[in-house]
Amino acid sequence: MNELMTQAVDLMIAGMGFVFAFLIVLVLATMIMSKLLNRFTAPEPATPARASRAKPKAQSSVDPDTAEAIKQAVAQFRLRHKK
Amino acid sequence: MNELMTQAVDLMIAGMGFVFAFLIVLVLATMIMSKLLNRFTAPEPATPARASRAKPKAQSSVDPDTAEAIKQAVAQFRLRHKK
Amino acid sequence: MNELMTQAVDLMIAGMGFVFAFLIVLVLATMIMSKLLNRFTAPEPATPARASRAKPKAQSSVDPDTAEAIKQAVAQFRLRHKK
Amino acid sequence: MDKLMTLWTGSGLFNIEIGQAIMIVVCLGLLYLAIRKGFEPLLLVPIGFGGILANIPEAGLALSAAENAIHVAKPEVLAALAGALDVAYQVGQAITPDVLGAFKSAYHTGSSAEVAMANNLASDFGYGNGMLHNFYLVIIGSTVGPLLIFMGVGAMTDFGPLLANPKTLLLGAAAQFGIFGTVLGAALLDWMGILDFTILEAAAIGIIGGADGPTSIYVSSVLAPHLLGAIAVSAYAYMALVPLIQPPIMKALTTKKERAIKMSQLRPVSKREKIVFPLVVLIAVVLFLPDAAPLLGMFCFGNLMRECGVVERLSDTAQNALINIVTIFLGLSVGSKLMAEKFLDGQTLGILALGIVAFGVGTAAGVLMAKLMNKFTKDPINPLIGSAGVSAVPMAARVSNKVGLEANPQNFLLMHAMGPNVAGVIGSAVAAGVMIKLLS
Amino acid sequence: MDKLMTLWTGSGLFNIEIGQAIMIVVCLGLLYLAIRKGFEPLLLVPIGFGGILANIPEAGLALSAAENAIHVAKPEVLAALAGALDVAYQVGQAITPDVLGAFKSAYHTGSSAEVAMANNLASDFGYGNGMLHNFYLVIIGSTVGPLLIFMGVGAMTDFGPLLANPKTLLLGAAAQFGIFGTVLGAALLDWMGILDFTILEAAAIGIIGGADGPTSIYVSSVLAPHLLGAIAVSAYAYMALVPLIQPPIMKALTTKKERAIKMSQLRPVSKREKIVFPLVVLIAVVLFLPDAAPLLGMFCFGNLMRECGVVERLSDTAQNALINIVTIFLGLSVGSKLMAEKFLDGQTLGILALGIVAFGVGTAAGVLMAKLMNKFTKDPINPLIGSAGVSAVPMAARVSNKVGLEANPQNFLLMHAMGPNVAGVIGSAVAAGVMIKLLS
Amino acid sequence: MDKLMTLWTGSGLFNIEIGQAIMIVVCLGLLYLAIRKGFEPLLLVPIGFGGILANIPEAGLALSAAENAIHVAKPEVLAALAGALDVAYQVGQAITPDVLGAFKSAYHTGSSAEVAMANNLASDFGYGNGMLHNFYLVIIGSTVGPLLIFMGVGAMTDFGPLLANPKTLLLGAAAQFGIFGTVLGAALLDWMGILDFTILEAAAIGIIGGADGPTSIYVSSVLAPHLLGAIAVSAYAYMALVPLIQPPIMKALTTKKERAIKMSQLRPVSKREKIVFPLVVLIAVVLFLPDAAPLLGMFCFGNLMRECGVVERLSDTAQNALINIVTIFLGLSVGSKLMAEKFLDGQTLGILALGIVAFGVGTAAGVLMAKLMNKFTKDPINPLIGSAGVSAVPMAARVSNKVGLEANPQNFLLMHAMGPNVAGVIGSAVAAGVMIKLLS
Ligand code: NA
Ligand code: NA
Ligand code: NA
Repeated sequence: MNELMTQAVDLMIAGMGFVFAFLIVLVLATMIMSKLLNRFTAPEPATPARASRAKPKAQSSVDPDTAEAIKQAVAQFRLRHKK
Repeated sequence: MNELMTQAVDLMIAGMGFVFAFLIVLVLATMIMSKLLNRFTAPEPATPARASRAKPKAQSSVDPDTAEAIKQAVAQFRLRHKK
Repeated sequence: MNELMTQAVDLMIAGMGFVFAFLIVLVLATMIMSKLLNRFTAPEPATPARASRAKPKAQSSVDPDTAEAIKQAVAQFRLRHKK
Repeated sequence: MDKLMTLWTGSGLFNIEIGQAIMIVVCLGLLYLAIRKGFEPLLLVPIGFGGILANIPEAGLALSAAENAIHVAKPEVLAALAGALDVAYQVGQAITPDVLGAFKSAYHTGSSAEVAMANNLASDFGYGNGMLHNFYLVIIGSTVGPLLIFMGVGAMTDFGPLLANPKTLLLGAAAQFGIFGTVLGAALLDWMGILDFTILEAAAIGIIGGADGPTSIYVSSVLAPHLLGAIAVSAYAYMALVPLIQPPIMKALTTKKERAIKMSQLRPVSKREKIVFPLVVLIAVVLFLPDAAPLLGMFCFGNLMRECGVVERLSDTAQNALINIVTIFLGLSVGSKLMAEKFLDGQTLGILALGIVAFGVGTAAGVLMAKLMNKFTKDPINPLIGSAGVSAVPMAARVSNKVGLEANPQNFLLMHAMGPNVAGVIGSAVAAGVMIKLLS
Repeated sequence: MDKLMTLWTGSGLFNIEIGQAIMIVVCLGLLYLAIRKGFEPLLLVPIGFGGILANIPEAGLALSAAENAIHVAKPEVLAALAGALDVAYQVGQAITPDVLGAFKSAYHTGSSAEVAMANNLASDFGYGNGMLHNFYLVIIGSTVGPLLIFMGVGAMTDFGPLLANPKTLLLGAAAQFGIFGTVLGAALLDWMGILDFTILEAAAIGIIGGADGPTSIYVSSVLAPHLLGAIAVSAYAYMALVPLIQPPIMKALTTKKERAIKMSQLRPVSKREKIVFPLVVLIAVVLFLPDAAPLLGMFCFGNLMRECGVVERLSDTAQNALINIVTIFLGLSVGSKLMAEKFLDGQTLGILALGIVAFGVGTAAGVLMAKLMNKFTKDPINPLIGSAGVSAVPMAARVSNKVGLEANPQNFLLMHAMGPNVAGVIGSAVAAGVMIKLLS
Repeated sequence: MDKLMTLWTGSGLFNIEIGQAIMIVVCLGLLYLAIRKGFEPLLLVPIGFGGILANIPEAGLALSAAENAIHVAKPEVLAALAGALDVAYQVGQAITPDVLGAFKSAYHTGSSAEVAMANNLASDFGYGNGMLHNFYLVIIGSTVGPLLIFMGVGAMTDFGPLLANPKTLLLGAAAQFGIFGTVLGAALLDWMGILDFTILEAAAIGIIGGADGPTSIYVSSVLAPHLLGAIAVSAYAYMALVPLIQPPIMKALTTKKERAIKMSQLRPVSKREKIVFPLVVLIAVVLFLPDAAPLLGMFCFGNLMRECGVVERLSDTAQNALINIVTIFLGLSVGSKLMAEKFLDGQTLGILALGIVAFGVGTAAGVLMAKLMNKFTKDPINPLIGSAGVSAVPMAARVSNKVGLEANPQNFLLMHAMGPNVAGVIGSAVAAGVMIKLLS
């Protein structure tokens, strides 16, 4: 083996060792965090959080009046569609 | 009083004096401007200006055809709703 | 004529000559390209390309469900409108 | 094994200093306030996160190439830097903290040419500017960041209420007493021997009383960059606390009857007046205070784009994409000034203490000015709108409205308070211009 | 009192020069034209505003650190600069206008290294680059601004009409006669002793005839940066005036019968052709005119992003956020070249006079070329679409359409005119490349 | 005639070298793959286009001012540069390729100060930095580009699936074997005398196995900038080929029964956990690997902006306008490294060959790790999700899902595979930090 091979092997050992060590620590830290958060804080609905974030976009391009009118139209339509 | 105190007092006198002077000038200039503009130019409806600016957004994401169709649907709906 | 005039005349001759030469080459290249593309590739509807590009905008601000509902409402409306 | 040793001796756990640990906790606290308590999150989230990044041991994200090289302190690199920075050091000499201190102070007091040469040398040895250091140089060092934020704020500002009642500009003037009063306060602390400040530092601290983020950052970056972190954090934190700070002062200085004063409805303002107003402000700046030109010029430019109605595209971008991009970098850059050695200092406590004084004095001055004006004008002014003159847009105007509603449930002051509120922005930019003119 | 005196002697009113006052009025006029008359507002609002900022007395927003230091003219600072710029000056020597002139000219003719050293020294004495100066360096000095605008324009351009009828590229070639004819016009003015121009200045003025904003700014920033302000203002103003300038010329050179010619409908163009076309243009640039590579390369890149259909995100950004951000800074940077001492000059009047000649000659050449082509092709060409070859997208195409409708209410020329219209953009970018190649 | 001659001798057709022609064809091929085959078009369209621009003969778009001056090789300019770069050359001496080679190598090995001086001199003679060279310096040279992309990716990443099953982080660790295995492969090629690599080059090539674009660009810009073009192209191309590369390996290492394993449904994850997680990662970085701080710090910052829910504006901008702008410039900058003389080289072939090995090894390691974990945990893990640990988000997770469906049509693995998929991003950023720490 030449010097480059030695260096590469060294790098692999140190690198994979460290990557695993780091991610194992992260697994543990994450588990502890989840446990602590779910124990010490009030329960909270998990999904709405995401949904509510997605909707109120900064630049809604349909103005509120139109949107409301559309919603009513759609509701009306659905009502009829059901019948 | 040490030198810093003197400097601070000086700065306060010059600063507050200038801020007031500047803003008094601005009050007068603004009043004169409003008077001139409202006297020498044709009257103009004040509110529509803002409204018109808000609507024609650069990136309307509903294409015009769809929009028109929706508007017609909504109008139709309202007509019925009234009855 | 002073030197600047000479330079300007030279620049005009070289410039207009080159601009025409370049654009004539471009005319020919474009024609050849169009011919090759239209001969060796399967025919493709020309207009939808543009239309399809306009629609799937990155940030459609109407969420898909609403959009579908609207489309149905509009279709329903058109159906009635026809009658 | 050798390599694992390198990783361990280069790790944060091995190198962390107590100050860094404290600062990381402080920054986590800032994030908590921003996210859970809603303290000006647009700035405090990036500032808090940037503060953590700046305090990562050995990462040197907030340091220049030369500072990073000095921190690592290889003898041959120090020898090269010694030449550039004119420090007495020879290879072989023991590298004591004193020696490193000499390098650091030579770097900070060096001329532009020396600093450039030191950084060039450090980069030849493989050291680079930290990411946050680059952000700071480009966004704050060049002053472009706060100015672009100001342009965006201008593009979001409606001067309608101010134009309907221009007298309220004077409330925005009075509230600047908070700025200069705080300068006096800092001088007092210095005189009493509690803390040491220079006049530049005192002025930079005073600007907290302007209750306006970009103005605070701009002024402190010009007058006292080493205090920028503490000043910006203080300014944004107290702006978020305006609903707690202002009401007691407002109530203490007014009678219930005064607080219940109903103001006459604002006249409609034409589009033309709104277009011409930023130009009037600009001309006033041209004639009277060129040193306020960067701040007020960009502010007026943003407002003209908004009102002129023919450059919608640009106005939209100034209010959205551009201001958001700049906010991200500005926040991280401010965070880079939250390094332990610069922040954990008696001065920071002084700045936090003086900051709340600044807000209080400005609030009081605005209210008192409104009471004074009431003696001279026929249209009654509710003194509660005076407190909005500190700026803290739009929080302070909402506070005026809320306190007004408590006294009289029919008394809607919001639009009336928007006049002094935006006047306060102009007022503190003028005060900033005066301080820069007289001191720098 | 002392401090109030400092404020007064530093105020604009105390220091304003007549030239600055005139320029501020001129810039207010530009804003009026942009806002009330709709003269290319996206550029002229920022340019006009930037022009006012550049002329604020004592603010030095458009000056470099060294220029600001020379303006203030403290003896010790001048002494330091004298060493860097190799000017004969000693502390104690009277500071006459001549001395300051010597410093200024040494600065402007100095080597990069001298200029850098002078700016470093000035910054050590506390002077900084003005905000607009920084914008100019980054956006125009690096040439990145006009190129990004060109990329955005490419992303907004539909080459469909051109691809349906590639012959119309020749109309875009002919209209470039406006460019070179104007160079000749400038040489003529020089020969007649009315004004002095170098060939570089004449060429930069000629580019106004390209009727294309970013190309004009790019070329004049390379060939004659000191004329950039006047050239850009002239180009944008006349582009806005195209509906007034072109119709009389078009009518004078055509008969009513010619104007009423109906053109056959354009064939549909496939998506594939649109994708490959920008690459064809790029390859032609590679083979024949590398000096047009920056301009046409970015233009083709923008168009490829638009047409390829797989990078919507990037195309959207190039057409919106990015081009808007660059437009704001580009406009302010151009405005920085509207400083009185550089703008109030006989050359500016010459540039304005030659600019309208450029548009007229280009229009005429396009129309005549169309008439000539009509003699050789079987599909008739309405000569009115020739005038669209000057570019001024899309105004010139609309003018063709309007004049055509006047002659024959059923004659819709808009789509046919879009071909030569975008060809004119390519044509003037090629002309720009030729001039840069031959002259710089 | 003289001028037409200048145009001809300056044309691409006259000057093109065979290497440039080949590279243009290669880049057209990249564009074809990106546009017609959907190979990571967001990056490969700008990279391919930038590659064509970089190979335009005589345009010098990817060269610095000094390199352009050396290419033109005017005797008086070379004489000036000889002084700055310490090359033995005198006016009058024949300008052989050897002489130019000496200048080029002196420029590339020169100190920062020498390089700056050479560029200053070249600009005094009228040469400028090419457009792409400037883009490269600002976007990649400063490392800001990849970091901002990483921030945007963080703002687009949902760590929900990972938080629901944190063990899958280990799959993201195992897949990094692709990185270090490839370093070994490169060393092997060197040992066998097939190609020459340094350890820095081998490490930079290894990072292709991270299957993550911005990480690859970041690491290679730090460790081996001259290989950046080939490494980035290789990384993006193989990421697009993941649906072809991975399935055979996945099937070879698993039984049909293993592939049909159904995993239990993921538990819901609270918003709070999602907010705190990026801070947990950041603290781990602080404590253990400061050298990963730039990459993982920006990634966590983006994710915190996304999840905290109070800075929508900033998160939206980070995910859209900002990342798009940076992507355009980053792609063009990477393209600037596709110059013929740097790219057409045996090393490039080696990089392409090693790149596919990297993906294969990473895939295999992930699958085997999953099988190993299955022996120790009670909740069964489908080994197919192991391959998603290489990152290549979200392509690799989709591949896991697809192969899983083939074995069992009711077996939806997509959400389960997203966990290791984003873990792979963290894993390769950690590996990047380790390599930078140990080697630079
Ligand atoms: Na204020
Ligand atoms: Na043109
Ligand atoms: Na990875």
